[in-house]
Formats: sequence, C-alpha cells, structure tokens
Amino acid sequence: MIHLVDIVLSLVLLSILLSFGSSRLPVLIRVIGFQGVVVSSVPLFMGHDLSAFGIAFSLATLSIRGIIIPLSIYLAIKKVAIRQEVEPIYGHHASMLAWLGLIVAAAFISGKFNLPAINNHPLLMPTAIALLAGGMFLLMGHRNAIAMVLGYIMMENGIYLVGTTFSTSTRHIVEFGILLDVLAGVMIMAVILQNIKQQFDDVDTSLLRTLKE
Amino acid sequence: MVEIVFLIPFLTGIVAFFLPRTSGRVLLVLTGAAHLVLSLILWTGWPEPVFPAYFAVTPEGLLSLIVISLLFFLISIYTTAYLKKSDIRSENIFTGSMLLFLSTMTMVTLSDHIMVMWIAIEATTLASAPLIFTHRSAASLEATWKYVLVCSVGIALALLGSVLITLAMDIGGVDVPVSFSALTTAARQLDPLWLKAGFVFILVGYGTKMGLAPMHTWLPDAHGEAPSPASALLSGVLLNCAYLGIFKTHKIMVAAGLESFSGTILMVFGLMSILAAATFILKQTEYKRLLAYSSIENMGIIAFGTGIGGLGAYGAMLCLIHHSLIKSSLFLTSGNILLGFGSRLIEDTGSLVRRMPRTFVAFFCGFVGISGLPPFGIFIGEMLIIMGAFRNGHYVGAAIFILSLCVIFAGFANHALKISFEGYRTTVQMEESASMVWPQYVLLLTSLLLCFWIPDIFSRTITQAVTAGGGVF
Amino acid sequence: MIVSVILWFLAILLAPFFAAVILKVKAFFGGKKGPPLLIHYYTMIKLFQKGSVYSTSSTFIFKLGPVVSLCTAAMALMFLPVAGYRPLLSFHGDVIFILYLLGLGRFFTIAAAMDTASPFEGMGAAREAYFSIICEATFFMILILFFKLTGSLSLADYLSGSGPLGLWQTAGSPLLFVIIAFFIVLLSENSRVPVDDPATHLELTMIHEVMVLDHSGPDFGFIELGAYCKLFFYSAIVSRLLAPLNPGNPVLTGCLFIAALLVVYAAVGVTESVMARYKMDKVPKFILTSFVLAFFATVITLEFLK
Amino acid sequence: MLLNRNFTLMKSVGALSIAAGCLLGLYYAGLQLTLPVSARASFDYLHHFTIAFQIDALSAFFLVLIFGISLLAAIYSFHYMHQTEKSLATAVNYLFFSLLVASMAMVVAAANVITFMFSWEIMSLSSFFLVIHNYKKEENRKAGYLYFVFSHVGAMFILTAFGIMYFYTGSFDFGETAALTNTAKILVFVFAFIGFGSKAGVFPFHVWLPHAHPAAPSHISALMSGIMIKTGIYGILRIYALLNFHTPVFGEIVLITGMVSGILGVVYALGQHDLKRLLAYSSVENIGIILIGIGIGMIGVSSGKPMMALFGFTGGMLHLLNHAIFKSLLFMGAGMVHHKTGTLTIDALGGLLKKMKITGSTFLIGSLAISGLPPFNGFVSEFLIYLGGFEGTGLDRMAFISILLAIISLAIIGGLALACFTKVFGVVFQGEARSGAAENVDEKGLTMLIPLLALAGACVLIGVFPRAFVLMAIHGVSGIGIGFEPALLEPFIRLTGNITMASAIFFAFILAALAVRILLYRGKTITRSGTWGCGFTKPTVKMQYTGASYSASVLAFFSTVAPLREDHTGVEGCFPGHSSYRSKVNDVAELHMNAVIVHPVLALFAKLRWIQHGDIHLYIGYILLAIIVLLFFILGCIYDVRG
Repeated sequence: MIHLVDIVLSLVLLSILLSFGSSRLPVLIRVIGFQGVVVSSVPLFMGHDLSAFGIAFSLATLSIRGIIIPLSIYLAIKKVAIRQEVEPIYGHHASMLAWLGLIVAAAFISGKFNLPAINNHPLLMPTAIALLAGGMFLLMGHRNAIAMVLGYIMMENGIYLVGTTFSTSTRHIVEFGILLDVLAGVMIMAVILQNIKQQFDDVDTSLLRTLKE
Repeated sequence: MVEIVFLIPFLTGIVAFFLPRTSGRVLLVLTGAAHLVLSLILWTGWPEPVFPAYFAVTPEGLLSLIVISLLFFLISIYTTAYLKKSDIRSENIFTGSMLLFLSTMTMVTLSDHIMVMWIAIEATTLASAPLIFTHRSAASLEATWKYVLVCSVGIALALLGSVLITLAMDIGGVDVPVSFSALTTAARQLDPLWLKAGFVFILVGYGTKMGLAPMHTWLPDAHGEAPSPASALLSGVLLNCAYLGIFKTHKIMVAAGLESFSGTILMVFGLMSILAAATFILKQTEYKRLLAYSSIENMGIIAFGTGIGGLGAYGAMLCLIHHSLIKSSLFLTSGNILLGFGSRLIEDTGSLVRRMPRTFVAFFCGFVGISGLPPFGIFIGEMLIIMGAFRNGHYVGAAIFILSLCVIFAGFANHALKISFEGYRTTVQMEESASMVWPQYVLLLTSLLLCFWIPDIFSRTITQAVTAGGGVF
Repeated sequence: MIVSVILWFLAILLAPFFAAVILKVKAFFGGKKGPPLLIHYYTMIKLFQKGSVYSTSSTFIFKLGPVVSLCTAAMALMFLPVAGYRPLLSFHGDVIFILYLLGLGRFFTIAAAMDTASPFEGMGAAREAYFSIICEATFFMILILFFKLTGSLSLADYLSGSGPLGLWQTAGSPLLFVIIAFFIVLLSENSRVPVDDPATHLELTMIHEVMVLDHSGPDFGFIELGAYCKLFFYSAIVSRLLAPLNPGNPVLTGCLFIAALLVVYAAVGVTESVMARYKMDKVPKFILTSFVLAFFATVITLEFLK
Repeated sequence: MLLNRNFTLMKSVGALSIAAGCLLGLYYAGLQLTLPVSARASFDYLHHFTIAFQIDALSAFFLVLIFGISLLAAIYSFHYMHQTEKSLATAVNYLFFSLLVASMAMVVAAANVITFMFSWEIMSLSSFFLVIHNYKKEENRKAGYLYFVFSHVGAMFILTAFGIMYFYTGSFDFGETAALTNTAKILVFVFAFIGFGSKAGVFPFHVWLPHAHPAAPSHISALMSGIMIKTGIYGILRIYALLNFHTPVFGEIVLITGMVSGILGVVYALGQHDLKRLLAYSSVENIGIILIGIGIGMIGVSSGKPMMALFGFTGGMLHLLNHAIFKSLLFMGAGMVHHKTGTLTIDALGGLLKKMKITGSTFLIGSLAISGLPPFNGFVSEFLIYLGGFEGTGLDRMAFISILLAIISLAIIGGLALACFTKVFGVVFQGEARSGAAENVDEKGLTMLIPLLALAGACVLIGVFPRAFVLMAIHGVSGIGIGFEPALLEPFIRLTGNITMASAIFFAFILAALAVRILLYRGKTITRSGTWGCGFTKPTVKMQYTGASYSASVLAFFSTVAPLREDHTGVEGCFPGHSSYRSKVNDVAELHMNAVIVHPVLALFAKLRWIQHGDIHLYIGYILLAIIVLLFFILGCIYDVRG
C-alpha cells in the first residue's frame, strides 16, 4: 500500500508543477480539480479506517473538492467571459525554479521533524508543505483574481492533507464541516469575482488598489 | 439545549432572506430580543450542551456571548431606523446575513472543539462578507474582496495550527477529545514543540481576523466601507470572537507552562498593532477608518494585556468588554454623522455640537471613553494593564505602550474636536430620530455602570476567565 | 528708646539740609556761590502754603501717591540706626521688610505717575520700575554677604554699635567693593547723575522728576521730603560703613557720623559735577556693575573665609 | 442641574448648590484641619480593588483652599454668566463646574492609585469642557486641544511613576514605599514631577497654561489658576511625603525649575497684551515662587537644617494660599472688566478706575499683594521663603550656590512683578480710556462685587495678621511628615508679631500723613485742569504711554529668553499717514516643543504610512512574513534550549 500512497503523492507534486507551468486558466482549474481528487483520495489509500462511514465521507469530500469547487469557478469564468491567459508576475522559468526550490526546501524542513507518521510515508510531509507553499506562491504570484482563488484552494488541499493523514482523532463530521466552509468560501469568492468582472470587466487585482492610506 | 441559542438566529436568518422589508426588520429585532433572553437564561443556570464534545459553556465564552447579544439587540433597533433612512437595495440579504452573522458568532462563543471553533470563525467571515458588500460600490467590492481573501488565507493558517495541535496530542501520546477544555487539563503531556508551532499558526490566523498588525490590513477597508450597523457588529463583537480563539489557545499554553513564550509573542503583536494604529490615526481623513484604526489599537491593547498576564489579563478582559460597548456605539454614531453630512471625510463634517446635539453627546462621550478617560471602563482597564506591565517588569513594553497611547490620543482628540466644534458654516439642526440615538446612550451608560459596579456573577465570570488565562491576584 | 526717637526725628529734619550740601558742592565746582544750605526748607514751606492743581484724568491714587512715598521713606528711617544707636524698630529680617516697603513707595509713585495719562510720566515710570529691579538684586547680594558675616538679617546688627567694625574685621578689603556697590545703588535709587539728572529741563531724559511733574503744593512737598529721607537713609548706611568705629562718648560719635555723612553727600555732589548722565540704554549696564561688584565681594570674602 | 428652561432659576440653583456644597466642605475641612488625627474612608471596588480616601493635614489644607475659592467663584458666576440665549451652554458649564470642584476635592483626598488617577482624570476632563465653553473662537478650541493633550500626557507620566512604585510595593495604596531602591525613588520623583509639573504649569511644561486660562470664563480661570494648578503642587508634595527619601537631588530639581519658571513666567507676563494671558503667565511665575519655597524646604530637610526646611515649606504653602486668593481676585477683576468693556486687550483700556471704583481698588490691592509688597499677604509668604533661603546660605558649595541664585532670582522676580503689575494697573485702570470700549462703563452685579471685596479683605487680613494663617500653613506642612519640634514654632510667632506691629505702625503713619495733608489743604484753592502736556498743546488719549512701550525696555534686557517679534510700518514723510506697530513675545518653550517633539513625530509616522499600501499581494506577504519570523523564533527557542 505504501508505494501506492507515494505514487499518489508524487501525482500531487506533479499537479503543483503543472499549476505553475500552465498559462491558461481552464487548464489551471482542471489541474486544481485533479489535485483535489487525488488529495482527497489519499486517506483511502492510506487506509485509516475503511468503514463504510469513512469511505462515504471520503467520497463526498472527493466529489466536492474534485468536482463542485472547480466547477463553480469554471462557471464563474464562463459567466464572465474573460481572457484565458494568466501571466505569473515572474515568468515561467522563474516559476519552475521556484517549484524545484520548493520541493527541496519542503523535503529539508520535513526532514527536520522526527515524526512517527513520516517514517512510513516519506513523501507525505514534503507534499503537504509543497502544497501550502505552492498555494501561497499562486496567491502572491498572480495578478489574476481567479488564479489567487485557485491558490487559496491549493492551500486548503495542503492543510487537508496534513490534517486527514495525521490526526486519527479528528472526526469526519468535523472534516465535513470544514469542507462545507471551504466550499461556501469559494462560492462567495466566485460571486465576488463576477461582481469584479461586472465592475471593471477584468479580474486584474491591480485594479483593486484604491483603498489605501 | 445550549445549541438553540445559535440555531434560532440561524433559522430566522434563512427565513429573512425571503421576507419583504418591514417584516424582515421586525424579525431582526425580535430575534435580537429572543437571543438576549436566551443568553441571559444561559447565564443564570449553566445548562449542559447536547453535544458536549463540540460545545461548552465557558466563562470567557459567556462574557462574549452576553456582550454580543446585548449589542446585537441594540444594533438591530438602530438598524431598523437606519434602513429607513439609507438607500440599501436587497435589504433582505442584509438582514438575513446579519442574523446568520449573529448565529455564527454565538457558535464561536459556545464552541469548545478546536475544529468547530475554526468552522465557526470561518463562517463568521463568510456571513459578514455580504454585509460589507451592501453598498455595491467599487470600493465596497474591493473591501469585500480583500476581507474575504485575506481572512480566508489567514484562517486557513489557523486551521493548520489546529491540526498541528492535534498532532501535538498524537506525539504527546494523549488521547482526549480535541476540545479546549480537555486539552487544557491535559496540556502538560502535549508535545511542547508542536504546541508552540500550533499556537503560532493559530495566533497569526485568528490574529488576522482580530486585526493584529501586520495582519490587520483588511480591517480599515472593511470597517470603512460597511454600513455603520455592520461596522459596529464587526468591530464590536467579531474581533472579540477572533480574540476568543486566541485566548483559549493561550489558556492551553498557560496550562502547559509555556505562557512566557505565548505571552511574549502576544505582547509583541499587541505593541505592533498599537504602533500601526498610531501611525494611521495621526493623519486620518475619514472618520470611519479612524474608528477602525482605533479598534486595531484596542485589540493591540487587549493582546498586550493578555500577554502580560496577572493584572494585565484582568485589564484586558475589562478592555474587551468596554471596547465592544463603546466602539459599537461610536460606529452607530458615525452612521448618524454619515446620514447627516453625507460624507465620510472629516473635513466635510463640523460643529456637530450645533447641528446634531444629541448625536454630539453620544459621539463625544464615546470618544472620551475610547481614549481611556474616566468615567468609562477602558480607563480602568488600561490603567491595570500599565500597572501590570510595570509589576511584571516589562519596562520597555510599558514605555512604548504609554508613548504610543499618548500619540494616538493626540491624533484622535484632534479629529474629534474638529468634528465636534470646527467651523459651523451652517448651523441648521438636522433631525435625529430617537431610535438612532438612544441605543448609543444605552451602550455608553452600560459601560459607565460597569466601570463603577459589576454584578457579582459577572465579576466572578471575569475572574474565572482571567485566572484560567494566567491572571493572578 | 527716647534717644532713638529723638534721633529719628533729627534724621527726618536734617535730611533736607544734607541734600542741600550736594547743591553747594555742585555750585562750588561750577564756580558759583550756590543756594543757601537751608534752601530746601524754604521751598518746602512755600509748597506747604500753596494750593494744588489736579489733572482731570487723575484719581485718588494720585493723591495717595505722595503720602505713601513719604510714609515708606520715614518708616524706613525707623529701622536705621542713626549714628550707631539702636533704632526704633528692629527684628530678624527687617532689611527685607524695608526693601519691600520702599518698593511699595515706588509702586505708588509709579501709579500716581500713570494716573495722569501723560506720556512722559509713563516713560519715567517705566524706567523707574526697570532700574530698581537690578538695584534690588544688588541689595540682596550684599545682604547675603552680610548674613554670612553676621548671621543676622537686621540693619541694627549691621550698623549699630560695633557692627560695622565687625564687618570690616571679618570681611576686610572686599567691603570696599560693597561700599562702591552701595554708592551706585544710592545714585540710581535716588535718581542722581549719572543715572538721572534732576536738574535737567528736558522731560524726555528724566526719570524721577518727570514722574512728579503734575504734583503741586503740599503733595509735592511730601514727595520732596520723602526723597530726602530716602537719600538720607542710603547715605547713612554708606557712611556707617565708611566710618565703622564708634568712640565711647556720644558727642564724638555724632560728629564722626555727621562728618561721614557730609563726605558721602559731597561725593554725590562731586559725581554729579564731574560726570554727565548716561544714555538711557547705558544705565542698566552701569547699575549691573554694582551687582557684579557685590557678587565679586561676596565670592572673594567667602573664599577667604574658608 | 440641567434644567435650562428658566435661565435665572437654573443659574441660581446651580450657583447655590455649588456654594452650599462648598460651605459644607469648608466646614468639614476646617474641622479636619483642627483635628490631629486623619480621617479615612474606603469602599470596595470591582471586587478586587478599593476606593480609599484619607484626609490628613496636607489634604485638609488644600481642601480649605479648594472649597473657599470655589464658593466665591460660584457666587461670582451668578451675574457673570449673563448670556440668556446660551442657557444650555451655561447649564453645562455649571454641571462641569460642580464636577471640577468635586473632583479636585477627591484628588487631594485620594488615598490610593486608582482613586487618585480616577479623580485626576475627571478633573482634567471637566476643566477641559470648561475651557472650551466658548468653542466658537478658534483660539479657544486650540487652547482646549492643547490643554487636553497636555493633561493626558501628564497623567500618563504620573501613572508611570505610580507604576514604578507598584513594581516594588505590589500594592495600590499610598504609604509603604520602603521597598523602593534609591534610584527607583529618584526615578519615581522625576516622572511624577514632570507629570504634576505639567499640571502646575512649571516651565517648560507650562505651554498649555497661557492658552487655556484666558479661554475659560473668568470665574473658571480663577478656579483653574487659583487652585486647580495647585493640585499639581499637592501631587509633588504628596509624592515627596510618600517617598520619604531626603536626597538633595529633589531639592535641587525643584529649586532650579522653580527659579526658571519664576523669572521666565513674569518676563513673559510682562510681554503680554491680553489681560488674562498676562495673569496666566503670572501664575507660572507664582508657581515658580512656591516651588522655590518647597525646594528650599527640601534642601533644608536633606541637609538637616529643620529651621530652613520649616521656613521654606511654610513659605511655599502660605504662598500657595495667598496666590490662590489674589490670583482669583485678579481674574475675577479681569472678568469684570471683560464683562463691562467686552475687551481684554490691555492697550485698548484705560481710565476704568474712575467708573469702576470697587473693581479698581480691589484690583489695586490684588496687584500690590501679587507684587509681594507689605502690608499685604504676598509679602508674608515671600518673606518666609527669603528667611528660609538665608538660613540655607550656611550650606556648602553646590547647595550654597543654588540657594544664592534662589534668593537673587526671588529679588528679581519681585522687581519684575512690580513692573508688570504697575503696567497692568496703570494702563488698564488709570489714565484716560484708550478706546471707545472703555469709555462708558459701570459696575453692576452685586454677586460679582462680593467675592472681589471678600478676597481683597483676605489679602489685607493675612498681610496684617498673618499669625493664624502661618500656623495653619505649618499644620499643613506637618502633613508632609518632616518631623520638627514645637520649639521651632517660636520664631514664627515672633516674626508674625513683628510684621503685625510694623504694618500697624505703617498704617498709623499713613493716617497721620493724611491728617497732616488735610490740615495743609484746609481753606486752599484746589483747581482741576488738564495734565501738563510738556509743551504739547493738544494732548490726545492716543499719546498716552502704552503697556507695550512700558515693558519694551525690560523685555529688551531678556531678549535672549523672550524673543520679541515686532512688525511696524514706520512713519514716513512730513505728514505721515497711518502707521501701525505690533509686537509679540514668543515663548521659547512653545517654539521648541514644536520644533523638537511635534514635527519629528509627525514626520516619523508620515514615513510609515506606506504600510497600508493597498495591494493585496503585499497584505498576504505580511501574513507569510509573520509566520516565517515566528517559526524562526520557535527554532531559536529550541536552540536556546539545546545550547
């Protein structure tokens, strides 16, 4: 099983790379959706508790993360037909290098902690950290509001990974609550995106700098 | 049946979305009243919640709860009058999200499970976002965008922090429910390193929500753009909720004997917030932003006091309560001013004393109270904090604290005097309806009363909360 | 007691006479014969016989002024040990009392001057007020010195009996500075040349004289008498310091005292004859020199007491 | 208190209630003053703290002061607050008036930190409202703001001092300070001195004072200048008594600041053109004198000279009382002038004495007293201070020099005060009216005249029969806790006796001289004519000597500390047209406060404003930054633990 988990995790890492590399919004969204699916399937492969209850929850999570959230964003874009290109503030190559640096740093940091969980899933901690940092990277690296939302989702994925894999004691219902929150958050963001589009007919956040001292 | 306290507003909120204007307003006030009654009942006999794993009645929670429901009741009354005057499209959304906001905040005060707490706080963000966006202007849109995104990111970090704390449990090898109360009792066995990490993430996360510098950046925009009742709720109680999260975590740290660690961090952030507030208060041009920054300042004061512990913690608790009362009254008053002068800029206002005498009284009393002068409660709170700081030998901290307070006072007084007395081009009186003034009066009077006399049960609750948070007498 | 009362009356009576000495000396320097020594008595009698003219803008202050200034001067004389005999009154700190009493007199003179709404009198008043500030500083400087020497704060202890002698023995040569300082104070307080020229005809340059321009008749007489008493007071102090020793029998003492007094008055006369009055802006510097002298004397004495 | 329907009724109720309260307070305070033991009362507060009051001799002395002056001020206010159209404002004014009196009483009676700070802030707050009573004037608003900020900052300093004390004692009560180290004691004293000094108007913390006092209504100015600033002195004395630590440092600090504020205060006063501003500055001067007295006392205590200490403290205390009396007298007189003429510009007034006999003569008495001339009360206290100083000349180098300077500066202050008040009296009340405003005035308003007469009477009374009051002051001093045996009282008895005798003789003289004068004038022709114009044929009132020119020469002497800014269009041509002259004395403290404190702070914070940059990426960056820094902090902790 362990190998399986590691393969899955490496898929996640790959998705991060893709997200950095992709220059078109729909692609980016798909990548995030894929990432969501993979991440939420991790617990299944780890096989914490394979009770029907747990599996049901995992599946629900998977559907929300993998389908509903990306879909909502996608619809938001569709409603407001906008430029499909997204340019990172710092071009592609820089992003690639950033990704490599990210992986290395993540591995290094996670090597510092001595955790029981890590011993049987060497890739897990680095992946989580990479997801977090990657999300941050997307958030700060893009002027495009949608890309920033996607970055937020990526962060959430990372945290979810950390949470679900480590703590046995958190209840599913709680996770589900969290998930609902995230969902609602993304929904609201989508609404705001539409409004931004109507206001400025663009989603470039550099337009949103009027409120300052 | 503790949960009912937040279930009722939840349901009514859902209902309110589909109601016409008038009945929506009525529902708002009714819910506020019902909520107040319920929380008072909750106060007298502490009943057991249905899901003890997730919810519990804690002293600090009760404190915030009572403040919240009182404030909400008064604000709802003000709101009805405010809505009559102001031009707000889609009013049902406004009232609905007000109620949802209330329910989520109540949930925060009652939640005991770490994750549930997180859920509730994130929910407050989501529920309050429509409130900020009420005016549908570009500026309000931007404010909402920043608010949602910055807070979500911050709170995501808080989630990570909560996860890390559970991790600390795993490593510490304790198997108790992941609730603050249980953790506080078992704090000693938790793994200190991960606990610290968890605290840090939670502090930054909820600190973002609470408005501690440098994560405070969303706050002035949101408070400035939201309609006044909403801003009153935001800075009056929302910040308290965020603080509650930090405070409970701090309790764990104290129980784990790490209060020097968490205390230092809290003090540093507190001072940073006060300094940041001073920076922007001095030359502020909009009075609502001014009030927002003053909220940041007060949150800084509270964090500082909590970090000090001892007397300071007690002072912080007092400041927390009184700040809610006074600041919300100030925001409501600012609503009157906005309606009267039709501008957010300070230089467009003036000679409030002649044009709206009753509003002036509320405004100036609020100013006096917020800048830490008697006979309002923040005075005693700040004094205790300073004394506590000296008592525990934080000379430098106290020095910075005092100096920046002086600067802030100078700046705030300057603006307040401008608004109240500066050039009266026209001395026509503006009409101010009673229901838009006496909520503020009630709030201020409450603060005044609490400065002199605190009911026994109340003070006992405060003391319990404080002693749990490392306060000693 | 009786003696001191008599002496006090004598002092008041003789004050005008001594003032006339100054005129004599000046006349001598001018190569003239000069007025008789009793000139002031004649003028005063004349004044007392006259009536008065009051300015329409004046009030009761104007009438009160002369009375107060006379009374303060006469009162000051009560504390003065004439010819080294115990004065009528004397208590710890009476010097300060006297100084402030004279201050009271000054206040009323100025008030009376301001009362007339005359620009020149106001000008004079301003100068009077200004210069006296520095004089007081000097006086107190000297007081500090004397207190260090005698440990007392009353004129009687300084000047009566063997007081001055004691001062000379303890302080020695620095006392000369003190005497000069005192002399300068005397000149400025009594508005003599080079601070002020009572004999000039141009109101612009006057200080004391211009302030009493509008007084006439008995009021003016009072003022004159007060001025003489004040002059006598200061010069008596100086003379006691000049001739410290007091031989046993009263006659000798009296003669010595009178001789010393004459010397002082003559000195004033000489100064007036050989000097012209300073420009108004130089006057403060002149008076400051007295302060400096006193300070100097104090410092030296204390150094060499240690 | 806020019944403003019927104006007169409201006024009378307000004035009467305050007056009644004051009378009651006065009675008890007097009782307290005679009682040897100190009363104490305390209440439970917020379940953890107590509000405690304690009245010892010191407090009682101040209480007598407070209630006495407030009583008169209340009476005075009845006719002074005459604007019927502003009845609401007047009602508010009365409200805060009573609040101010109450809080001042609480301040001097407070027995622990919380109580003290509470009453202190209430006092500042209510007096602030009184200052901006007439908020329509630009400068009044500025004054109010300045005062507000100053008092708050001062309070913060005081709080700091208490905080340092609390660090050692761990108790809010006044009293046990034995735990403090010497350096801590000095630190506490310095902070407290700055705090209280800013309230008392000590140079250079006096900046607010000349702005705020003229802004308030006159009876309030009397109250503030007469007693409110004395609470600062009270605080200094109280702290000194608490610390009970006799180092010469305290004495030197107090003495030197006293000298500086004394001289500069009166110099600036001489330069003012506004009557009430002038009086305000002269308050700074008198505070200086009081501090000189106290400083001499402190040095006396520290150098083991009980006589000197007693003289110094008693002189200070007595001067405190005297200043309260004659300063409120002068302010009320100024209020009368303003009430009738509508202006306070000195050079626009003149010749008021003819029309306002009572006001004029009481003002004259006040000026005589404030110039420290016998036989009025000002002299007695300065006399005592002098004696204390002379007692101190026996000390060694450092102390001796400072004492010497103190005596000299006292002398100079006396002279300058005389110049200053001859100017005021001469220009305002004498001569001819310089403007239409002062032409036709009367003096009505009985309740405004009663306090004037009462205060003037007090001036003479204390001046002639000082014994009882000196003993009272000594009793107050005994509250400071410096031990002295009753044998030391004997010289006071003697002195006061002497003063009484001397002044009696003096009055006898005056009467005699007057009698002689009447004798001489019997049956003589007394004619009235215009003033001798020295050759000018048509003297006009414009030709009178103005206050500005009166003080010009003295100011020139002090030009280094009192820079004089003057601008005038000179006289040109043979037939000059209009020519104007305007001069203003700048306050060095004010100038430097702006240059050294205010501008740098503003600049610094202006630099930091980019933080709120408006770019959301930056905001998220802040969050990330915070996290990273804190994580490093944790790692740092770990390494600390390890290494």
